[in-house]
Amino acid sequence: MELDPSAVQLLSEDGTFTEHPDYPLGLSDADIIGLYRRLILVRRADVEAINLQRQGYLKLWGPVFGQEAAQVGSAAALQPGDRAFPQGRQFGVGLTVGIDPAEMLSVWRGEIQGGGWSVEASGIALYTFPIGSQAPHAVGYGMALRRDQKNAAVIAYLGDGAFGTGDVHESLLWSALYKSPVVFFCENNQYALSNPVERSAPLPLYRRSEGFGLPGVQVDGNDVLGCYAVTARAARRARAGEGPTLVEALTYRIGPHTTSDDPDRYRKADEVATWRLRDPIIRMRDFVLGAGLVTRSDLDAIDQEAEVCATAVRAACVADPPPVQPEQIFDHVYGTRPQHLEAERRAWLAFNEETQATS
Amino acid sequence: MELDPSAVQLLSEDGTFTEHPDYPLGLSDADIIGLYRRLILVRRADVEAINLQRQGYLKLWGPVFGQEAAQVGSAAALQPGDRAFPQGRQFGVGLTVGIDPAEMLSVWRGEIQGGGWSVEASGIALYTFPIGSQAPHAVGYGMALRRDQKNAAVIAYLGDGAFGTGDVHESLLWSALYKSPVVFFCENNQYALSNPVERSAPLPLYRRSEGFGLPGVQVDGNDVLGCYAVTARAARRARAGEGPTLVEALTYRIGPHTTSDDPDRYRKADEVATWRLRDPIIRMRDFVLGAGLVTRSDLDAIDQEAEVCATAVRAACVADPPPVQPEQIFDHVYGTRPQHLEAERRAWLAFNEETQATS
Amino acid sequence: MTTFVTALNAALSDSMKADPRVLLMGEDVGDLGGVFRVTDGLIAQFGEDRVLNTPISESTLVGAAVGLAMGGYRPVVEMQFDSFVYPAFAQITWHLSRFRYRSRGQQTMPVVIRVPYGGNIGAAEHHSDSPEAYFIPTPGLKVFTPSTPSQGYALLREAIEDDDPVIFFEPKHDYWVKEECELAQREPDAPGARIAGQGSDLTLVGYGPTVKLCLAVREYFAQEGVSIEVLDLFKLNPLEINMLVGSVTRTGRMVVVHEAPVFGGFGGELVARVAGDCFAALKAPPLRVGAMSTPYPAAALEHEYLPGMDRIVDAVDTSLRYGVTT
Amino acid sequence: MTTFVTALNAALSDSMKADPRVLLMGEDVGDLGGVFRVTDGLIAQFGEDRVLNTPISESTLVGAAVGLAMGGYRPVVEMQFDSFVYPAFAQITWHLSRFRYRSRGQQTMPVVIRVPYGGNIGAAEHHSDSPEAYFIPTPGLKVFTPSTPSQGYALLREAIEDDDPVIFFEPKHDYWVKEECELAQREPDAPGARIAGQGSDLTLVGYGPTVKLCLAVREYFAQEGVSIEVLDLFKLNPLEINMLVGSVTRTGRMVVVHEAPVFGGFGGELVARVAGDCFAALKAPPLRVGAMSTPYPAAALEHEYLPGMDRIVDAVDTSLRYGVTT
Ligand SMILES: Cc1ncc(C[n+]2csc(CCOP(=O)(O)OP(=O)(O)O)c2C)c(N)n1
Ligand SMILES: Cc1ncc(C[n+]2csc(CCOP(=O)(O)OP(=O)(O)O)c2C)c(N)n1
Ligand SMILES: [Mg+2]
Ligand SMILES: [Mg+2]
Repeated sequence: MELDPSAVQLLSEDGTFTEHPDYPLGLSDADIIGLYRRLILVRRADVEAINLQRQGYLKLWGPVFGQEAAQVGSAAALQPGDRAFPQGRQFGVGLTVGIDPAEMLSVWRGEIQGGGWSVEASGIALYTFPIGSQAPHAVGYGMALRRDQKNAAVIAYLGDGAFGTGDVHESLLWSALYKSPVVFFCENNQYALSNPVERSAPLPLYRRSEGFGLPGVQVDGNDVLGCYAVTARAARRARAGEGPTLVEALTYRIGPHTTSDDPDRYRKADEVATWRLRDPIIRMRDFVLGAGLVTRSDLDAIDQEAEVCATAVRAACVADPPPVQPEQIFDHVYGTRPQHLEAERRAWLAFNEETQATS
Repeated sequence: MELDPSAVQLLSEDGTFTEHPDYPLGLSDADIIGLYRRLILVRRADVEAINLQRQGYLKLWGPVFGQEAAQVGSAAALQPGDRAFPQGRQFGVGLTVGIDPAEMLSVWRGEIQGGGWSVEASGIALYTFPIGSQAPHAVGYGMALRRDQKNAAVIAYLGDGAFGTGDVHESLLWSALYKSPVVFFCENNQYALSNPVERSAPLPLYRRSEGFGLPGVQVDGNDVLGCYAVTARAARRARAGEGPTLVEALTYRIGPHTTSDDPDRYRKADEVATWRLRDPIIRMRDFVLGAGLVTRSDLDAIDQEAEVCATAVRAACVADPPPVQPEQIFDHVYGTRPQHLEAERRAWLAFNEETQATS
Repeated sequence: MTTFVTALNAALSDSMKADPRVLLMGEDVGDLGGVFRVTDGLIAQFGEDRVLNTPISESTLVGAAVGLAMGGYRPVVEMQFDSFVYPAFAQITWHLSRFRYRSRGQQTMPVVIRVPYGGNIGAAEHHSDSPEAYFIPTPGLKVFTPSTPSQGYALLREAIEDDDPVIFFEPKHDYWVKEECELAQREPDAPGARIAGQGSDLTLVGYGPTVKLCLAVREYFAQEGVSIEVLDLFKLNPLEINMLVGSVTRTGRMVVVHEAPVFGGFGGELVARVAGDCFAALKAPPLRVGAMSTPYPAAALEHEYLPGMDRIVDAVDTSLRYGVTT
Repeated sequence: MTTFVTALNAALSDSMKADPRVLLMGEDVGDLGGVFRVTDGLIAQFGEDRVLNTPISESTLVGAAVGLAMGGYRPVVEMQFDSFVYPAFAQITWHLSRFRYRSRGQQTMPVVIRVPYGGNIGAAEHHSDSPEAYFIPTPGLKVFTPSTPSQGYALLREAIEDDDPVIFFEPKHDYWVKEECELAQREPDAPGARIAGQGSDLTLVGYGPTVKLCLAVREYFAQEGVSIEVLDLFKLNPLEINMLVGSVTRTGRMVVVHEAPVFGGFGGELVARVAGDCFAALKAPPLRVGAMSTPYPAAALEHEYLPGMDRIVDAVDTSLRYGVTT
């Protein structure tokens, strides 16, 4: 799938920057370097996670490889008070806002459900594995923000596959009706597991919102500056009470769906090769170097920082997991434990004591 | 809500007929008179049903009053082999294809579930009370027709309220992807029970299909000729394998949602008065008379026929209901009755025998 | 005299007055006041900002309530009829019920889903279901169902004040039942059941719409000198097991009555509890009386289909006569 | 040697060969062959026309299958994981299960919904549920679950040939379990349960993934001279009540094991049946062993959460020792 003629692109494949009249970038040099730095961190941490999974330290991993610009660019547009609702692949979003990568990996280590970070502190809601089902949460949360006149925005990350679900469409409708300040950010990586987007969407996805009365815009999802500028504008609109926007970032999932996947079964190597050439990081490096924002040694320093980050991620994951406290199974089901659950807990404790006594 | 400037109208409020370049009517005089006749029958039978409900012969009734043109016009476009999927208000659709009105009322008498007519013989599927949920059935049935190369069309009747549901949106998507020969016929009567369409749809509903890659068209729902022509074209397209269409027929529900409803709670009398003036029957009468297709005595004869029909409906409904055979509760749950159900049936029979013996 | 509808309406109104974060959402809950008028007058009183008349999108109705709860609100959602909660099943089961657990206590879910349920009103298809068995098994979700107007008032207020999500089943057949009562809140730690009538020979367990039937059966047997204890379970999850077990241990006999079909119904859980915890005390097999295990039939057949007094009396008789040779 | 996956794959392939009206539909069932490879190779064999790789729209996946069935097809639908069937709950409960009834036999619904279910695979949230209790109460719907590859083959073929809708739960933890077996169809009137191991002291009831555990427990007790009968319920609805009641009447003791949480689980129905129909024969309270009545926890905790051999042995012990003073 190729970009729509109307798509926004600030940074072309060869690293040339062009202003867009409707989507001003408005970033300082330091900000731009910051975006590059995050791309590198995300790429490196993601590679580390893939390796960690191969080595058995993670149960599963859903790689970000290729989608860094979409995640970093959009998340960089978040401001304090905003809230993002990820699906399951938005590792780069969490890293961009500064969540400790180890906290995002604990789910994949099988240690906890949902997520290991503070939602309030980070502004990033927990993972949502049932596809599309976070969209109504985003709309409702946005309704709350609007009622409280918080002038904050919500961003709902949705895969291309999520546009098959009823929930996403009901949410588009509700967001328009209640002017919920949501940016629906479609990370179109062209596959929903094995299903190519051509098989799930008759038209480019940004157009899906038209009939609901929401503006839709497509952006080059491998252009971190474009993703930033388009999301920032949609978020400004949302914060100003002007309503929701659908943003489609067209990118590509270079890696497998997850580490359990075998993409060779359903897609051609040359397609992947084509998209490797459109790597979001290469063009950004060409740009920051070419524009003289950084020197090669600055880049080396960033690579070095990424190594440090990866080492820390590895250390956190290969460390013995915190001792399992099976009793916590019984906690946080309800505010007060019901009689049947308390009975199960007691029986379980008694049983464990007995087993220990006899062994 | 007023018609969109793009809306198709063949017959204006004052009964003037204008050809539409894209929607040729292609009906003989006899066909046109037939449409008028059906409008009258439906109006009269509907009034009778309202009365029957008031008098306690029906448990509930959902009046068609005001929507006759949308139902008659669209249903007249059906051909043998086509299939319609009604919601719950499509009495006029059934009457148009010739279902015995009493068979459509037996549900409202509380005698049976689903519908009292033969689906195969009539081409009309059973009522579907959960809003929007028949849309996927229509899509799937259309997929079957297409696989069997039947060159037939499916029409899914959907209220304006149905466009709040996920099912309808998933169905729009699937119909486009699988080229299912469906005409989504939105009978926009401007209310979903008490909710005005302005509160449920940010844009005219015919536009909802755009982002899914389906054509959408609005037609004056009080213009029976327009409804026929637009539906006929969409159905031809479907039969020819060219895919689905969304048709929005803008009409108005003059009566209450059902006989249990109290519309004065949520809408103004003057709005109703305005729409009464746009009565679909008056303009059609003006047209058929003005064009010299009928004489006044022809019209009287049709009115007379409608009286006969109403009398028959009344007779069928006031007649003692067929004796209840409680044992049928246990039939048609499964092909073979499971042990638990057979045990319940036996216990029930034994209990009834016992009760009869002691009484 | 208070009807169920006015009691519930008062509970909503009083809760909204007590806490500005309480919102109402649902189809036709605005100017119409809901098809059963439970929200009558509330939009006039509290405005469109707090009473949201929504499109027909039950999944997002619950999903948006989840989001509003994340934003600090306490949404009370109305489903128009029992079976129309089904499109929200995924949002309820995936999300609403689990947030406290998956966030390890970070995020509570103070959402109430009101569902008019049950039959016996001559309604069309899909308007008479008793779907409690679809929700009771879900950990993290509470399931309440009142049997009288005053209980309805107290229980709904409690549900709204609860930080856990509650699915609140209202016996729609009894919406217009009248009671001479005062509407008052209870202790927040009100148990989940009450002895609606004491007795010693058999425990008759009902909830929601079947409690009145159980009480009538109790009267009937009282005249024959048989003493029946009626237990009204107004919370199905969390279940007041201790009271149930205590009663059946005393009486030695149990009959459970619900409107849902017997097969797979909640009666199974209740019998299993009793069979496990009162085994030695049981004098007869615990019995279940419910609807037939078939889809809800047409109105003309619903009286045969639903458990009526006659079938309950028969089951009680069977239990009382068990082991007695005549 | 046949795995569960290859047995199910063969059942699909053979059914498609036997009847051109059989279609497969689901997410990733095409070139990928499904995430568990149950549909591996079928798109190559039967073409895109008969193996439909659908968007992520579970509600319409079932709804369109309803429509295809109306058009004379026999769709076999795959859900990717257990909890992803939830968006289809409304279509299943409102429609799929009811068409025979509401059309008074005019319209049957030969649709199979395949659902990989159960835990113990170290998966992320929402990928390990045992949702059978949400479907068993629905009249008109059948619920099957095989426990071995050869049973899986026969049962899936039967389900596809059945004119009634079947929700077919596949124990995903056992997908790669191997069995030396021949794949063959059974008699169409095969009962819904089998005695997987005879015994006389206690009836241990399992289904799907717990049958192997039950058999292991049987072995364990056999070495202690205790004779346990293992009942494998491969149909949960319709339930083979006669065999269950017969077995427990003989042994006088029952323990039910399922992976779903105990509270509100299907074990309640089984205990209630036995408490009702085997009352006089019962020597001990019928017991249930299942997951804790909490949401499915993180993988690190799932072994504590799920019923394991140790907890089953303990329950059997409790039952056997009941009333025996030591
Ligand atoms: C409701 C639901 N159905 C099916 C699945 C199984 N599943 C997990 S990821 C996935 C594909 C998602 O594709 P997309 O939305 O494009 O996100 P991506 O994985 O490409 O980031 C599917 C089908 C699911 N998680 N939820
Ligand atoms: C899923 C679902 N939710 C709620 C209802 C209750 N209900 C019955 S009719 C109706 C309004 C339907 O409006 P519309 O689709 O416009 O059809 P109309 O009645 O105007 O013909 C509602 C909300 C229902 N039947 N199904
Ligand atoms: Mg994708
Ligand atoms: Mg309407």
